[in-house]
Amino acid sequence: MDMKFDAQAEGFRAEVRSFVESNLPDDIRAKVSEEEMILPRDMMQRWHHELFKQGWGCPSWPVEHGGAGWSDEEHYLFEREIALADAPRPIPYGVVMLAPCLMEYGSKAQQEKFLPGILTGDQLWCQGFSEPNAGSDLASLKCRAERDGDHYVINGSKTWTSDAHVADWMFGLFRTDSSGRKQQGITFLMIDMKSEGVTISPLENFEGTHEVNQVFFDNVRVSVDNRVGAENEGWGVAKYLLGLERFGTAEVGRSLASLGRLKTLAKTVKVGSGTLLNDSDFMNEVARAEIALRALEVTEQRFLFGPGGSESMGAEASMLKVRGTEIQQDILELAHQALGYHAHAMIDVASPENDHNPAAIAKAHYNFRKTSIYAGSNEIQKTIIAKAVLGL
Amino acid sequence: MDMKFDAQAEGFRAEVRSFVESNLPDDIRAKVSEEEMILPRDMMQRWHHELFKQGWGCPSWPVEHGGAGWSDEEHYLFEREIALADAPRPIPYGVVMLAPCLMEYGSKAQQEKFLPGILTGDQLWCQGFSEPNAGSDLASLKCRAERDGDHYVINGSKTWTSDAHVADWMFGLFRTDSSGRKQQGITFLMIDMKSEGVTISPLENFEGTHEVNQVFFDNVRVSVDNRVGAENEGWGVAKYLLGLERFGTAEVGRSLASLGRLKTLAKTVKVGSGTLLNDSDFMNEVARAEIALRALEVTEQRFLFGPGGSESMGAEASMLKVRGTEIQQDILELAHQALGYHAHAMIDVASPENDHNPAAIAKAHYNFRKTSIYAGSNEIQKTIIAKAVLGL
Amino acid sequence: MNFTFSEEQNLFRDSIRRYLEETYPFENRAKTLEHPNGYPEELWQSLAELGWLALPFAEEYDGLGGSAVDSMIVMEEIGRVLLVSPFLSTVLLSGQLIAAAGSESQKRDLIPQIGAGQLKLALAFAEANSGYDLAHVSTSAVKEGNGYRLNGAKCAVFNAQSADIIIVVARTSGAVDDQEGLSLFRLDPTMDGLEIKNYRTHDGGTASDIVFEDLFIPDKALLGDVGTAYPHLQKVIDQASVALCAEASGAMWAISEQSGVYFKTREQFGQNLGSFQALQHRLVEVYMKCQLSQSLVYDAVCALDDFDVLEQSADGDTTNIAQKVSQKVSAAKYQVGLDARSVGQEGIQFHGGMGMMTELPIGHYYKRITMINATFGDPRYHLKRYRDTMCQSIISAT
Amino acid sequence: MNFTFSEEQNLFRDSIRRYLEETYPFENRAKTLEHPNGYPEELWQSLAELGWLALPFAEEYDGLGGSAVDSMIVMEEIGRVLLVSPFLSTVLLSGQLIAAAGSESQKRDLIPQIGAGQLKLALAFAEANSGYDLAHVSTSAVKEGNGYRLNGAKCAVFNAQSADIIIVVARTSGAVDDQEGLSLFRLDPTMDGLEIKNYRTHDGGTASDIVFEDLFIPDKALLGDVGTAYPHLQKVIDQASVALCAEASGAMWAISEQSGVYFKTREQFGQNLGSFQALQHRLVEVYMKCQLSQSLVYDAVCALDDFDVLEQSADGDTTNIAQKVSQKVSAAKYQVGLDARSVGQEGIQFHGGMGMMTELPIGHYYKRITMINATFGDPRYHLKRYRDTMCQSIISAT
Repeated sequence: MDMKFDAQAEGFRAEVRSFVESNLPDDIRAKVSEEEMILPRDMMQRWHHELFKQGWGCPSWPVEHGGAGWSDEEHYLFEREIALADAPRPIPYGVVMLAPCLMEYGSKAQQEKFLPGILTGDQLWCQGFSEPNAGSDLASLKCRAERDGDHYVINGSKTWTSDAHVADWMFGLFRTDSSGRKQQGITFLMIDMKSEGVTISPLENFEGTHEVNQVFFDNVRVSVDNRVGAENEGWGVAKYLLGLERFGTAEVGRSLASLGRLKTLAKTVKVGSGTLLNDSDFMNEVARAEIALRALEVTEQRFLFGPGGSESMGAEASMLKVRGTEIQQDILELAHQALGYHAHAMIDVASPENDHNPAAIAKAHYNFRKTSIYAGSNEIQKTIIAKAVLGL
Repeated sequence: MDMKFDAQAEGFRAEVRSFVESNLPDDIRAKVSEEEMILPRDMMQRWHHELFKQGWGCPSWPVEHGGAGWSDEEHYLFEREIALADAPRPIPYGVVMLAPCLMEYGSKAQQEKFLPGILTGDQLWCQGFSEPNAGSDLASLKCRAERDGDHYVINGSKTWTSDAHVADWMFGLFRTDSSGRKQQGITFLMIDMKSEGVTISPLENFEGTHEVNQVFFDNVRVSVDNRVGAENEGWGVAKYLLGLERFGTAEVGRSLASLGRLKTLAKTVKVGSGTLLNDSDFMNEVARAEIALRALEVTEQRFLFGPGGSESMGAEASMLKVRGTEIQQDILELAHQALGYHAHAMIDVASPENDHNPAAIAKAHYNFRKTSIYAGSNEIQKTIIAKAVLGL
Repeated sequence: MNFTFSEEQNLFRDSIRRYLEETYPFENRAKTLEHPNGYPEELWQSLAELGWLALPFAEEYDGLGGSAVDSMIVMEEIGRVLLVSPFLSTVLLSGQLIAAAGSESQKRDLIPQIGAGQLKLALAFAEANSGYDLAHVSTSAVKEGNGYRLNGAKCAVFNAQSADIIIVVARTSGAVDDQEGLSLFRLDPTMDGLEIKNYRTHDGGTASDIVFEDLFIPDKALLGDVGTAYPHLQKVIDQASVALCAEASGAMWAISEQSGVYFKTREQFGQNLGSFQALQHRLVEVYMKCQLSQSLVYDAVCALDDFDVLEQSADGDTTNIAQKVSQKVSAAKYQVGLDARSVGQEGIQFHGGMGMMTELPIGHYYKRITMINATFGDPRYHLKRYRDTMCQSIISAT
Repeated sequence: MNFTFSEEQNLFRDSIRRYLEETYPFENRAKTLEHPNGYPEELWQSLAELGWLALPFAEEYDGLGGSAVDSMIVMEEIGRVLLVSPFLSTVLLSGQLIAAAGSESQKRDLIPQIGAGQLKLALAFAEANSGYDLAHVSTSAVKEGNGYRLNGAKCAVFNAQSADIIIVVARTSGAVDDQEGLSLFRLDPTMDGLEIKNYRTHDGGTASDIVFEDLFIPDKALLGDVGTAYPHLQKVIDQASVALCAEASGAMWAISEQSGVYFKTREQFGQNLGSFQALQHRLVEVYMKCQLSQSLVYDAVCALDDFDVLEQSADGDTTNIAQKVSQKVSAAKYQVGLDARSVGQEGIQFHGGMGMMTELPIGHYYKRITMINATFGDPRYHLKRYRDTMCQSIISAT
């Protein structure tokens, strides 16, 4: 048992750190440091382009497709450094999700058509899974794709679709057969967002941001060439896709960055003649959060670098998502509480000597309530653990 | 809305207080102040006799049977003062449970036979409900009572039977018919504990006390005269019985007494040059417990003295049991934590200037883990609230 | 002991609820918030007509002589519908402060106008570094000729933007944390030299940060006696804290009820959400928190009313009673704040993706609850305040 | 980075587990505890033969040179089966303290005997008023002729009753809370004038309260150098704290697994308990706590081992590193303590009435967990210790 990274890995870490320091644009860093998860298209692409030039655009891909050929440790350290430096998360839907699916299930033609644009970041994707009546119970989705010659005709809608308003393409699950079990009869299709009949309706979060959308399909025609896997067998593709994320579901790097900001805040916020650092009750909670985060961090490392390595990680990974989001929410909530009366303001009312923005802190606190809901709610994750790990 | 008791009620309170002060034997007070719930037969009877002489032995009974004819406020204040003064709880099985059932369902002969002994406290009872495979799921009980002329012949066992080792009689539920729904075919019988074929096997709690028993029945013959209600209709009697307890499930009075001891402990336990009172983290938890207890106290009062009075209290009462036991456990656990290294000792190691007994505090902490399990586990209570109050 | 509302109180609550249901449905919220102050002017006149604005004041100032219980009823209903208005600022903060600290002529002048809806007020007490400590006032008012020279800054002055008068807490003597030496001044928000930065708050209201730089104000701006503001301020903030607890309690019940409805109608995996036992037990926790928080609101409200009676009879020392009342206020503000936060978070989680959407009330309840916690002290602050008093009484107990 | 145990370590764990399963089944517990010291003497000889007693010591003292990871393995297995023995007292407390603070000749004399199972020791450090502060020592040792005069009292001296030697922490100089001025003395428990009160502990072990009244002890009883004990004591208690965390972690996993088995076999309402979703989610919480606590144990154990390496290389200042190690120890002792408590309580609750019975292990795990929390600092104490260090580093960070 050895919890230290070796010299080679530490060298790699230093390389990543210095790359990010030199190449991450200030405006993007500032946005991410305010806990913005969903960036404007322009920012996503500018940053991805920097990474692409370095050969790090899609590092997890096989080398023949443009991947970096890193070890698990290198992947881990890359994501960690990216997160600590307030660089954007990897582009999720194209790079992390669709591309590996295409490599596994896609035709040669599909791979040639789509992978290059994803690699360069010129082509952005969104994911069409959830529907108004199919959230946690994804398999009960109803948005229809009816076969019409060598096309599917899509009618219905998808909802809570992140990035639909910035994406060029959507991949998604559609109902092609309703006769059997609900997991059957689902087909995985790719849709050009500029197709006729696609309408994107923005959904506003209660704190005022627009991150997700409802996407309506009115007789949208999609060529069968854009189907991944066989007809009615999309559920298998989706399961493969949802099992891909080994790194990062715990978001430890982000939370470390947020915790760092929280500590700075405690040092900065003046209360009476001192600062919040003198408030032992508040600092107890910061300490509690830091310890919880460290426990999560080591747990993730144990899963990744234990016997069997990351390949052996199964449903245990669900706990990384559950605790990871709980801790994120906890830290951001504490930051909001630290503001005292400044917590009310929807504009930046901080005094000039402080470098925090109360309005952004409040917004992050509210907005991050979503993290325990999205990507498989924490309740769903617990049920997965109960069944797959505990055998209940 | 008025949260004060009127002058008459306060006068009554003073009367009870002074009565208990003059008449509660020191040895009994000491036992109860160490959080002993189940007292030796002798203590139960000595204290009950004091109350009986005062006309307060079975105050909740109708006056014609020897009750005190008190108002809800007077009942409430009586139980509060009894608890605050570390007097024993009312004798549960005979006085509080069986007697009202006999008044509702029993024959004149049964009432004449049993009520006088219960009233004087000469006759002690225990309750035979739970079985090894019928705990939370009480209706699945299997202990058989087969009809043989004008007798029932009982075979099987009852478990977690408090007081079986001190009781003269047991009332309980027995299976007389297995053909229908499990709630049907249950009969309510009263059994002389000295009957042939009754064996009492003590069960030891993990902290070493003997409070409960398993009671075995080997062809025990019970006259049909000792049946309450009709054959196969015991479930209705039991439901009536279990719905009787309006006062006291929250155990607010006891917890107030325990909290008072906890505060004294905080003032007494020396840590460094001060006492635990200087430990703001510890005192935060005491404050938290005190506030939670006050919330529970007022909630109970609202249920008892709100519109409709105590008669209108329904399944809401389940929350009094849930929170009441949580708070009890919390307070006793804090007391144990307050002891530091003295927490280890199974004997009284306190220095003579302290009047607390570490061994008793530890024992109470451990033993009170049962309170969230017995009398309908807190999980069962929550399910009751979910269905009966929230309509889920 | 009884927890029954009087018939009058029941009628009053019914009238409030009916009025708010009719005129303030959640569907109109987004539109209503577009008003620059977060509410339409006609609302204020309606509240005056309904008697809210005169509610807590003595009859001699054209008030209705309402009790803390009456104010609680209003605030609970406000909490249910997320009403944005300067009711708290004008009536329960500024109005009550004038009633407590003002001279007889000031009361006669101002309170009837408040009750009639002719005057809106804001109270400037918090400062950037004050935390939740009311005595921490560094804004100074130095006597100069026939007036005072004001220097300093106030933050989070709720509803200053729509106020006709701003009451400022300033230090006329003593060190920055002293309870002694605080005075109250009434300011005209339109006066020259007042630097006001207005902003919207997360719960749909408005607040302002205000800077005073060598601002001269005349003697007649002084409210009540010089240097004696603290105990009045403390008492009024305690009362207003309980009012906020009642508002939070109203919001909690609404969340609990709406979650129950959602559980009964929303299907996942072919079942109502409400049939999943893990969710059932969590909604039961929410329900229990609503009940327990409600109880502490009642406890504090009754303590306020009893204290008022005691104070009016005025025999004996009331300091000890005042401290006990403050302790009950802190108990409520702590527990209600904590429970409301947790109920709000559970409410969002229960609603899944829908819980994040602006078109459902659930997230707005959570924002309001969060803002209530950041007003007059958050749960941590009040637990500490409670604890300190508790430890004092343990020490002084024999 | 890797979390794989070496093959040797895996074999070691297997041998421990097999031995304990065979010789220490829970069914025999009540009987075993009837031994006056809570364990049979032959157990100690077996542990010596299995190599436990020489495990952490350097090879030059006939030790096996085991790491903190190796000790963790033993303690996890001890935790699973609730083994009562003086292993911690003798090996990890007293033995390690001799190894850290003793003179060369004392080490050569004592450590091989410990490893061979010929010597059992107990460490007397806590006092009635010390709380969990190691520096709070009022027991005094005053120089007198060719020895010291001891006055004071120690409490909760674990396993003193079966010890051949008791090591006493006493103050040879300084004020009652000073870290400077603490010394170690070895005492023969049978010596005249030692007032020992033995008692059983709730987890089946033994402890003693000891009073020294003008007790004269010769110079040669001094262990190591006079007045320098604190840093050694601090370090050894940190190591032993992590060992207790490992023991608690072993107990937590056992509770989690046994609860899982109970859930799959116990029926209520015609279903396995494990099919009730509310219980499922709660067992998942228990499982997650086991994992997370385990991680902090690993974190602290690796920090101890790394520190040992750093200290042996001994270039540069180790104070800063020592503080970081202590912080990790507190993180583990806090979180494991809190989680173990909650897992223990849930375990009892999951088992219903059976959970209260002495014939099931579940309540005994809870008692041991509670005692672990009351040893070397409870979660509250360690959170405070962690917090204070954290605040220091926030202040010193630029």
